[in-house]
Amino acid sequence: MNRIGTDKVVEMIISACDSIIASKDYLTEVDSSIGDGDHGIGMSGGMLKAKEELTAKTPFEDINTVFKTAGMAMINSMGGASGVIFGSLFLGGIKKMDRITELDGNKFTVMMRKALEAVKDRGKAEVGDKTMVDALEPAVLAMEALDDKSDLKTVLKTASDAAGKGVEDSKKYIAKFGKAQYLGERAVGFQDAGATSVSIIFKAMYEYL
Amino acid sequence: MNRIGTDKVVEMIISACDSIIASKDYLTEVDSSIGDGDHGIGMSGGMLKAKEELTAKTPFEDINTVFKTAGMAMINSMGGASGVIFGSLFLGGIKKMDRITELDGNKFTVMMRKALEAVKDRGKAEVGDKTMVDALEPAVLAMEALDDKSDLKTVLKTASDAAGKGVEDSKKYIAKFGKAQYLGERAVGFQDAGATSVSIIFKAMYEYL
Amino acid sequence: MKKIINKDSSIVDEMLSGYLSAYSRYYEPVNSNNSFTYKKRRKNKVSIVIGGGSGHEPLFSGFAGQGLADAVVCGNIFAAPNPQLIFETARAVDEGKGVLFIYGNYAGDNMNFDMAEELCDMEDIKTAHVRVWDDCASASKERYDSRRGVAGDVFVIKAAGAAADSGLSLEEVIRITEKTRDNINTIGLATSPGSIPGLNKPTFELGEDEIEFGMGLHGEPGIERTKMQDAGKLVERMYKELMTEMGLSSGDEVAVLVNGLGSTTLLELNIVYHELDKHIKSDGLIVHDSEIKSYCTCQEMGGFSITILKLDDEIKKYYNAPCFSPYYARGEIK
Amino acid sequence: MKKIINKDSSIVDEMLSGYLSAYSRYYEPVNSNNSFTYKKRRKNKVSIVIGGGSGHEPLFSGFAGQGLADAVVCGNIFAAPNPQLIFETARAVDEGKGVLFIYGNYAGDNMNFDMAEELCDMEDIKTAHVRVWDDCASASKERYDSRRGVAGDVFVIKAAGAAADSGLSLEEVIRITEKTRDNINTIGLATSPGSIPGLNKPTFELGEDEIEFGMGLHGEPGIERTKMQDAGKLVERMYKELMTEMGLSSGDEVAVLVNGLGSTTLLELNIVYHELDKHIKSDGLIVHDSEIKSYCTCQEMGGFSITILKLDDEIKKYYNAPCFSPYYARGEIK
Ligand SMILES: Nc1ncnc2c1ncn2[C@@H]1O[C@H](COP(=O)(O)OP(=O)(O)O)[C@@H](O)[C@H]1O
Ligand SMILES: Nc1ncnc2c1ncn2[C@@H]1O[C@H](COP(=O)(O)OP(=O)(O)O)[C@@H](O)[C@H]1O
Ligand SMILES: [Mg+2]
Ligand SMILES: [Mg+2]
Ligand SMILES: [Mg+2]
Ligand SMILES: [Mg+2]
Repeated sequence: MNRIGTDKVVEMIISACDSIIASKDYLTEVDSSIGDGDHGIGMSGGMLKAKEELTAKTPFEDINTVFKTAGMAMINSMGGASGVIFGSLFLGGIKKMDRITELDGNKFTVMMRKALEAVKDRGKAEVGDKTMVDALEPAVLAMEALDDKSDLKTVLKTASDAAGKGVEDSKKYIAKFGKAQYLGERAVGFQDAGATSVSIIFKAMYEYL
Repeated sequence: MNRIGTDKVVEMIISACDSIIASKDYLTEVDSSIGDGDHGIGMSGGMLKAKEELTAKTPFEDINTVFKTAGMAMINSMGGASGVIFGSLFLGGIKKMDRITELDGNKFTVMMRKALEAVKDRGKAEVGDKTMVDALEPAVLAMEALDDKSDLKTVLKTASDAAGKGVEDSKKYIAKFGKAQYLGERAVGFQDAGATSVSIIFKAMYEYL
Repeated sequence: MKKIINKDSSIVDEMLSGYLSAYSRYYEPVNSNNSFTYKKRRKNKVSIVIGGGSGHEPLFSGFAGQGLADAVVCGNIFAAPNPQLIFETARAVDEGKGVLFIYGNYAGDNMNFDMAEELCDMEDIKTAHVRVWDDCASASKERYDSRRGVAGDVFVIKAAGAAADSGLSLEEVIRITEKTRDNINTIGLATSPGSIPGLNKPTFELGEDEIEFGMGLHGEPGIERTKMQDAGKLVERMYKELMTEMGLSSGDEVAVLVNGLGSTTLLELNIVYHELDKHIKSDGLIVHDSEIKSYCTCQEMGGFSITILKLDDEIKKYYNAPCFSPYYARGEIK
Repeated sequence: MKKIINKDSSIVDEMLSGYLSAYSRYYEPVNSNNSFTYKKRRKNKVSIVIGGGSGHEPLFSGFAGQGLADAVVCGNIFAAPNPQLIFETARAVDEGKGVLFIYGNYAGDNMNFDMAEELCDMEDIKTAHVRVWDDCASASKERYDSRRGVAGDVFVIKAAGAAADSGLSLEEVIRITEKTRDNINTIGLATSPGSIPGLNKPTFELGEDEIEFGMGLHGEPGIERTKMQDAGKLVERMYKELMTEMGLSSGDEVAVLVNGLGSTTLLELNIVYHELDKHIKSDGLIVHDSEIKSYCTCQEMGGFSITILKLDDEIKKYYNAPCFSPYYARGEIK
């Protein structure tokens, strides 16, 4: 699918919410091995809230508001590190962006680049610090590397694959943030919970299309 | 042995102390099933103190002081129900008694009668209330029932046997005192901890002679 | 059961030694660590001495202080203190106005405190006692005087301390203390056993999915054993028991204490109060004061108790008086 | 693990609803139960707002009151509160003198409070923050600013509350609060895990006969895992760690807190102090004040922590100021 309108963007994000909600126990499991085991609770709670608000407020007059609604819902219901971080993932892209009612691959790529900057700005994490940036940054780079970014579906497929690989890579790293940082070498071999969420989100968006 | 002097009385009581100390875990076990499980700790602690004081203060100039020393040591080291009750067992007998330096069966029988009254006075328990009185009273009655109470050894054997039977009987009763009272019917089938101590004490005294 | 202790035989002495060094600005021992007095106690008044077996901290050791007890006597784990120690403690704080002993209604405590009063009598120290028997699950209403004393101790000590500080006679302090005692009821619930430190043995057995209503602090059996249920269901049942016992009606003023028995978390105790509050409000009871604390525990026992004190103007006056100890402090309530 | 709760999703809301109804005479909620203000707070002063994840009760919810925080913001279990809620709470207590946020140094808290400060900034509410990082087992001395905040929170909140109440400027309150924070170190020890309520899952695994030095409140791994030992041995090791860190010497004045992590009994904590006291005395440290409490917990986690605050005359002045909340009350210390 080349491009989608506001209503479809709402549906796409809601399908990402559903996918996270369905992964609650899995994410908790992942966070338990090197974190405090609440990532599944936090993410599913936030996504549930986002879905509620999107469903209640739809139809939206532009895509900016859709992302803003989702991001705010997450930040203000989740709390925790992931609330801010994943909120910024949705809010960062639309900052200072003109109203749009159609989303194509080019726009999405630009938005995710800005989202990545916002997340890094907020959390000060770089690739290799064993955070969701390990999945988000490769995804953004892969999208940007495409010669033709016009097709949203292709772009999302690229992001989803790169994020999935990023999750694998996150296993190699020592954590510098969150509760896993205190594990040092002992964190190696375990994937990062937030990175896992990022790849679940991209994958779900892609599969929606 | 017909009669014994002050030093032998000290040794006799110390042997009773040793026997209780050796039974610590057993008494705890018994108290656990229907009480709060501390009878073994309390009794062994008290008997240890009694033994210490008897050993330290020996020789004594009369038997009254020997019993007084043992009784006070128990009361003031044990606390709990058993501290007072078993203290009274040793103190009650010598109340208002003339100085004696020899103990025979007759005197011992009289002392234990007075001890029994003191215990009942303090604790208000009767036979059948599932307390140490279930062992002490039959022991006293049995001693009193003897035609010839002169021989201390015979008297102690009689007391020991009767107390042992009293412990068995205590299994039949519902408790009216101590922490077992709240069990009602559920206490039936279990012997009383304090009664068990009484029979251990008499048995040890008898075996010492 | 990992317990942070040293030699078994010195557990109580080391515990109290630690307590008395940490809070030496408030307390000084009487002969042994097992008994201590509140340094800044008011003079020339009726003296309040409390005590009982150890292992239920912060009761009794934490309740000597301003507007509370003048001295505490502690026994071994779950065992009443001995008469000699109780006597020496009473003598240490006696001001010639009489000494009032307050303790839980247990065979061991009754006998040892009775004997202590005889020792006091021999030295012409005027004494009296009030036995706390608030646990309405431990015996029928008719046999109220064989009921056990549990978390209700706190309210009784509070009232007695305030009454004594206000300079009343021994007779008056007794009257107010007994009146307060007779307006208190408590019902408990156990989810898991405590253990006797050093003995490493649970005080009772309870199935992984079971709880017991009315179980005593030392594992004395309660009124009903059931499967674990929602907090709402548990509290509803306990509230009903208390209402049947106390027969409170709309407009009655009460003080409420939700007490943790040891390892039950404040999070859970708060949820208990959340449920309790619904019933109290729908019955129109007026809550003058309420607390969520772990005052009367049994080591790491799991569960909680609910205590209700029915107030009248006189009790309220002494209840409201400010008081302070390391474990029980209250300012004026407006 | 039997937890006295209802629906998982409402655990935190019901807990705080219970807390706020029990202590309604002190607190009133700001929009949701997750944030509340102290009713009788002094006006016309710097406002102190504290907060963090829930599940560590009585921190943070129990530390708003006279001479303490003006408001508390509570997140979900072990998760920082959200920026909007923090912002609304700050706005509710702002007196135009600035709002100081005090919280533990965790990624989640840092980010949410930072974002909240941006929201405050947009409404011209002057703000600042002090992050507590007292746990010296959680990172090397060089990386002090990635250390975790644990029981030391209490002393920091105490000093900040007193400084604010005394009418100082925001800059001065910050200076005193940071100075206090920088004079505090804590070391903990875990004997058994807590659990996330509703999730029914231990926060970490520890062998039946094992303990871990320096383990974090959420099971963050510590500095050494060993077999269970006597209280004396455990305390000696922890005291050594603190001394190496703080380099205290004879004559230094300190305030000491022995803090229970949840299910560890007061009996055990008192024995810990008994051991600690020996070292403190033999090193000639002067104990200005000491406490044995469970302030900073992690559900039914077993274990304890030792916190030492090195005092100077200025810190002492604010430390000594009386304060009151349902869980933290102190009178003047003479
Ligand atoms: N500074 C940071 N930058 C980016 N992502 C972060 C940062 N800190 C934490 N995260 C992400 O948040 C995830 C943890 O989220 P969660 O468990 O919900 O919050 P908490 O760590 O407060 O328990 C980590 O797996 C990591 O991906
Ligand atoms: N009123 C009483 N009269 C006589 N013996 C009693 C009385 N109350 C308790 N006992 C005895 O004390 C024993 C319990 O002693 P112990 O366990 O050491 O004290 P506690 O009951 O305080 O734990 C009981 O088994 C019983 O024999
Ligand atoms: Mg987490
Ligand atoms: Mg017993
Ligand atoms: Mg006992
Ligand atoms: Mg968390």
